[in-house]
Amino acid sequence: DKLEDLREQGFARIAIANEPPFTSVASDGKVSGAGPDVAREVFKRLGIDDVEASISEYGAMIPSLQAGRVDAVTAGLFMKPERCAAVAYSQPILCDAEALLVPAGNPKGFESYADIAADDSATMGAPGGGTEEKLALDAGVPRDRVIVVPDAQSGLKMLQDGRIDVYSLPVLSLNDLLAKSGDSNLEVFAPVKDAPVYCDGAAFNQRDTDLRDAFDVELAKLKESGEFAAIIEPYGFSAEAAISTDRDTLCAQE
Amino acid sequence: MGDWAGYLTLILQGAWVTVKLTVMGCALALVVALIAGLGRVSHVAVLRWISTCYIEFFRGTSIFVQLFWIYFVLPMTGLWSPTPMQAGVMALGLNVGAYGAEVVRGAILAVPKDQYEACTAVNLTRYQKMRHIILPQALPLMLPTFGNNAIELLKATAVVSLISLSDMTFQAQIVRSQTGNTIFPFVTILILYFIMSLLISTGMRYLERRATRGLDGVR
Amino acid sequence: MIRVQDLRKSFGTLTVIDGLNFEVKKGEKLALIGPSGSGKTTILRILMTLETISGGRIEVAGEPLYHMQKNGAEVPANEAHLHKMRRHIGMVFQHFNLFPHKTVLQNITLAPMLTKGESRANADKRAGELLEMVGLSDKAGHMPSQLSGGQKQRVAIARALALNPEIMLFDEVTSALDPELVEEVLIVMKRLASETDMTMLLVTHEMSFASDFADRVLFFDKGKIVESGPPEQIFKNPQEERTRTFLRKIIAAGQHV
Amino acid sequence: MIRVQDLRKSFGTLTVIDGLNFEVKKGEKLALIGPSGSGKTTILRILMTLETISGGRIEVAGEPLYHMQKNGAEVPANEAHLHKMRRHIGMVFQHFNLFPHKTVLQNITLAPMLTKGESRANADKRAGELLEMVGLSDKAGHMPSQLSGGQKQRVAIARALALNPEIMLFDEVTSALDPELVEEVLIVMKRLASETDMTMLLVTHEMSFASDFADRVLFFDKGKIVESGPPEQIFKNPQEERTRTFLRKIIAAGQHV
Amino acid sequence: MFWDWDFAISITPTLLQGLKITILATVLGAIVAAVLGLVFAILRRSTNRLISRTTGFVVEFIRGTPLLVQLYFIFYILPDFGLRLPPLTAGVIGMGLHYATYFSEVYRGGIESVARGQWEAARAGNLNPRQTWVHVILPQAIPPMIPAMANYLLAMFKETPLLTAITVMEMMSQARSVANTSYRYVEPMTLVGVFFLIISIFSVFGLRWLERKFGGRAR
Ligand SMILES: Nc1ncnc2c1ncn2[C@@H]1O[C@H](COP(=O)(O)OP(=O)(O)OP(=O)(O)O)[C@@H](O)[C@H]1O
Ligand SMILES: Nc1ncnc2c1ncn2[C@@H]1O[C@H](COP(=O)(O)OP(=O)(O)OP(=O)(O)O)[C@@H](O)[C@H]1O
Ligand SMILES: [Mg+2]
Ligand SMILES: [Mg+2]
Repeated sequence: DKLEDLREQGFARIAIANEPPFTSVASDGKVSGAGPDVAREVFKRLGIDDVEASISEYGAMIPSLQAGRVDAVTAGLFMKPERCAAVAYSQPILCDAEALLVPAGNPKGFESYADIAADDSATMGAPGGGTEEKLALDAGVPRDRVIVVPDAQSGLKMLQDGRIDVYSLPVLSLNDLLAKSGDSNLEVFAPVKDAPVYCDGAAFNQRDTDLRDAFDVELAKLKESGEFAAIIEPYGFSAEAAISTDRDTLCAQE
Repeated sequence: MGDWAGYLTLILQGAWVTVKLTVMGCALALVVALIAGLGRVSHVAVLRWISTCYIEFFRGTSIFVQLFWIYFVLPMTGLWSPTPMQAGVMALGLNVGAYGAEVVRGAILAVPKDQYEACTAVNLTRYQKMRHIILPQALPLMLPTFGNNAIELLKATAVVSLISLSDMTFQAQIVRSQTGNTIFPFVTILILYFIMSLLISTGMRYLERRATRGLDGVR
Repeated sequence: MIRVQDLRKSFGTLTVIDGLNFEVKKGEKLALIGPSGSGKTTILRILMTLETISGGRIEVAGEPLYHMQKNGAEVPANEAHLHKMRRHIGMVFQHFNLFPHKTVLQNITLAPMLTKGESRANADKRAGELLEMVGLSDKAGHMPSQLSGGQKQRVAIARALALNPEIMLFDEVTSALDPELVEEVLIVMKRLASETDMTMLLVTHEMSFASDFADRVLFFDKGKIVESGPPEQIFKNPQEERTRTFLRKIIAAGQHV
Repeated sequence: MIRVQDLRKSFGTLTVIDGLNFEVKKGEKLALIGPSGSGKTTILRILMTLETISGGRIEVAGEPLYHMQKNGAEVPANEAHLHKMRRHIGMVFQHFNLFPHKTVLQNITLAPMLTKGESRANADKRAGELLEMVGLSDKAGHMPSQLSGGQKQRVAIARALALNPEIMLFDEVTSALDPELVEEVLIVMKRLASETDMTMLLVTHEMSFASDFADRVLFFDKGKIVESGPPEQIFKNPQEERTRTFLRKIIAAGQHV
Repeated sequence: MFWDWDFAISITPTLLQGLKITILATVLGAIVAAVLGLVFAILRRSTNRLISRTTGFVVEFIRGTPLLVQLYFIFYILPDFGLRLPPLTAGVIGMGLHYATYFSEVYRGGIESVARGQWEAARAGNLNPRQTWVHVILPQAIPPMIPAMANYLLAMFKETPLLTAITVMEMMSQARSVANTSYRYVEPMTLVGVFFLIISIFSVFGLRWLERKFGGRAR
C-alpha cells in the first residue's frame, strides 16, 4: 500500500515547477509557495512528516509521475480532460485565471486569444505544454505564431526585447513576474476573455488512487477548518474559488 | 532583488552537483571506453560486434534522447529506476564513453605494428602483450583526447537540467526566475564552467607529462 | 632443425612465395640474399609466426609449425600450439623494435619472467651476462631513446637471446644503422655465430658480411631459391645468370664481397 | 662560386658549426664526408637558406647570401634578397620530397612556371629533356606514389635541374634507397658530374662514389673541417688520425673505397 | 499501452518539419564554423603575441563553456546591449562560434600534417609564400581535414536540440511540444531518436567513405 510505504519512508517526493507564486525558492534554497505548502500540510496530516520537492519543467512532470520518479505533482498543473485521463487528480487546490502580459496601454488591444488569432502579425509567447499554448491554438492562433518559451523569465525578456507581442500565463504568475521585473513599460491584462478559470490539484499516478483518496480526505478537512485559506491567500490565491468547484466539473471543462 | 550571497550559494550547490556529475561521469566513461575500445580490437568477433553496436548507437543518437530514455523510458520497462543523478551519470558516461572507446582503439592501433611483432617474437601471450607493452604505450596517446573528452562531458552536464537535476545551469535558471536577473547567474556559471575546464586541462597536461616521462624522443 | 616443404604465401592476389623447399640443419648458419621484394623478410616472418601461410608445411625441431595433431588428423595450428612452437625461435628486427617504455634491462628480462616464469633475480643475472656479451653492461638502466642505433640493435640481440631459442632469425639487422655504427653490431653477430651452436638465418644486403658469417648462402628471387651453396661458390663462382646480374649491380653500387 | 667565412650555427645551446671556412670554385665537384651528426646536412641546408645562420658570412656568386646592402651598410637579408639568391642554387633531398599531389611532369614544371614565368609549352619541353636524361621519359604522367625509390630520386634530380641552378646540393641522395636501386641514381649523378660544369656539393656515406664523383673531398667532424684534399689523398693516404679511424670503421662495415 | 503506431504516424509530419529546421541550422552553423575556424587558426598563428594570445584565450573560453549557456547569453543578454537576433540566426551564430573553436584545431592539424620536407622543397624550388600555400601546402592539407570536419558536422547535428532553449522549433522542440500536448512521450522521443540514428548511420557510412578517400584521421 502506497500510503503505508510513504509513512514508513517518512517523506513523499513531489514535483514542483519553477514558477512563483505557485512555488518559490528562497535564497537559502528552501522551497515554499502555495502548492508545496498545501502539500506539505496535507501529507503531514497523513502521517508523512516531510516532502522532498524537486523542481521540474512542465513537460517533465507527467512523465516523472508515470515513471514513478515522484509521488505527486503540486505545481499549478491545471486540470484538463487530457490530463485527467493521464493522471489521478485530487480535489482542486489552487485556482487561477489566464492573463496576458502586454506593453503598457495594451497598444494592440488584446483581450482574448481570439484577438491574437485575428492579428496576422502578432506573436504570442507561452510555456511549452502549458494551458495557454493549448487555448491559443484552439482559438485559431497558428502554430508558428505561438512561440514556445522555455521559462517565465525568458518570456518576460522576449516581450521586453520586442520579440513577442504578448506573453500569457496565469494571473498570479504574471503579477509576480511583473513585480519582480519592476518594468513600468508593461502591464498585465486579466482575466483573458472567453478563457475558463482553471484549478490545479495534486496529481498522482493512476495506480495510486488510494493515496489520492486519502489525500482528498485530509484536504477537505483543511478546507473546512479555514487553515487552507490561511496557507494560500497570502500568496494571492482565492480559497473560495477552489472550495466552490470540484474535480469532476473541472475535468469535464474543455 | 535580494540576497546575492544566498543565491550565489545556490549556484555553488549546483556547481557541486556539476562537479559530481563530471567526476562520476568521467569515471564511468573511462571504464566503458577501455572495455569497449579493447572490445573493438578483440580477436573475438562477437565482442567486436557488441562494442561496435554500443559505440555506433551512443555516438549516433543525441545525448538528450539517451538521457530521456534512461530517465523516463527505462523505469517504465520495470527494470530499473535510476535517480536523476544515476541517470545523468549513466547518460554522460555511456555517451562520452562511446567516443572514448574510439580513442582507445585509435591509440591501440597507433602503437606501431613493430611492437606487436616484437611481442610475438618474444612469445608473450595476448594478455601479456596488452598489459605490458601495448596499453602502457597507448596511454600517453589517449590522454590528450581524453582531456578533451572530459571537457566535453563537463559541458554536457548542462543538459541534465532538462531532467530536473539541479546542476549549475539549472540553479542559474532558478536564480534567474526568482530574482528576475539574467546577467548575474549566467555570467557566474560561465566563469565557473571555464574554471572547471581549465582545471581539467591542467590536470591532464600534468598526467601527460608523467605518462610520457622517459619516453621523450620516441615519437 | 627446419624443414620447409612446398611453402606458399600470397598477399591477396600477389603470390610472394611459391612452392619453396629447403632444410636447415641444427647449428647451421644460413644467409638469405636476393633483390628487394624477393621474399626474404617474408620467410623469416613466417618462421616467426608473424604471418599465416597460404599452403605447404613447415617443421621446426621435428614438429609441424603451422599444423597440429587433433584426433589423429592434422589441422591448422591454434594460438596455444603456436605459443609452444615459438619457444624454439627468436628474431631480431631491422628496426630493433625495442619496447620504448622499458629500460634496457627490462627489455631483456620481461619475456623470460613472463613466459618462462623466471625469478627476477635469475632474469637479471642472465640479462647482465648478455649485456656483457654485447658490450653494454653500463647501459642497463638506460631507456632505449638514450641509445644510439647500434646500441639499440645490440640490446635487441640480447633480448632475443634471453629466451635461449634454438633458432635465431636476423632480418637486415644493420641496414637501419649509420655506417659508422654497423661495425659494432657485426662484431657481436660474428662472435655469436662462432661461439654458439644456435641455428641462425640471416637476411642481409651486406655481401661481405654474409660471406664471413654463413655456412651456406641461399640466393632468392621472386619467392624462389635460384641458387644455394657455400659463400665461396655463390659469390666467386655463381652458376646462374640471375645471381651474376644481382652481384654485379651490388658491386657497382659500392660494395665488395 | 661559394665562399664561407667564419660560419657559425647553433640550435639552441648546441653549436653544430663553429667557425667554418671554405671556398668552392665554379664547376668544382665537392664531396662532404664525415660521421653522423658532424653537420654535413646543416651546411647544405644553410646554403639552401632552409636555416638561419648564427654568425659569419657566406658569399654565393659574388654576392652575400645572408646579408644585403642597405644605405651603404650590410644588414641581414630580407625575404626578397633570399628569393633572388636562391636562383643560383638547387637541392636534392635524402627523402626526395616530391610533391605527392602532382604528377612527375608537374613536379618538374611547377617551379619554372611559377618562379620564372615560363610558358607551359617551354616548361614541358625542358621537362621532357630532363626526364630523358634521367631515363624516365615514360613516367611523365605518373604520380610519385607509383614510382620506386630510385625513380623518385631521379625525378627529384630532374626537378632541381629544371631551374638551371649554377650550384647543386645533394644530401645523401641514395641513403634512403634499396641497395639495388642505388646504382641507377649514381649513374645519373655521374653523368651529370661529367657532362655539366655546374658546381656541385655532395654529402654521402658511399665512399667509393665520393671518390669517383668528386674533385675534392672535405672530411668533417663536429662541425669543423678536419682534412680536405683530392679523393686519392683522403682515402688512400689520410693525414689525420680522426680520418683514418673513420675510414677504418667504414671499411670494416663492408664498404670499399 | 506502450507504443501506439497510429499516433506515431500522425506526428511524423510535424517531426519532419522540425527535422528541416534541424538540418538548416546544422548546415548554416557549419559554414559559420568553417569560416570563423579558419580566422581563429590564422589569428592564432599570428606572430603578434597580443593577437595570438588573445585569440587563444577566447578560443579556450568558448570551448571550455557549454553551448547551452552561450546560447542563453546570445539570445537573452545581447539584446541588453542592443543586439537582437532572430532565434535561428542566434542559434546559427552560437553553434558556429562554438564549433569554430574545434574547426580551428582541425585546420591547425591539417596544416601541420603536411611534411616539413614539402615546405623545404617549395623553398628549394624558390616558390614565394603565396605560391607555397596555394600550390603545395593547402592541396595536401585540406583532404586529411575533411573527415574530421564531417565528424564535427555530425556532432553539431546532434546538438541542435539545445536550440529549444532559444525558441527555435527544431525537431526536438517539435517532439516536446507534441509530447506536452498529448501526454505521450515514448513515441515522439523514440521517433526523434530513430531519426537521429538513421541520419547518423548514413553519415557514418559517408564518413567512412570520406576517410577512405582522403585517408585522414578521425576525431
Ligand atoms: N603485408 C603485406 N601485404 C602485401 N604485400 C606484402 C606484404 N608484405 C610483403 N609484401 C610483398 O611481398 C613481397 C616480398 O616482400 P619481402 O619484404 O619479403 O621482400 P624482401 O626480400 O625482404 O625485400 P627487401 O630486401 O626490400 O627487404 C614484396 O613484393 C612486398 O611488396
Ligand atoms: N633542427 C634542429 N634542431 C636541433 N638540432 C639539430 C637540428 N638539425 C640538426 N641538429 C643537430 O645538429 C647536428 C648536426 O646535424 P646534421 O644533420 O647536419 O648532421 P649530418 O652530418 O648531416 O649527420 P648524418 O650523417 O646523420 O646525416 C646533430 O647533432 C643534430 O642533432
Ligand atoms: Mg626485407
Ligand atoms: Mg645528414
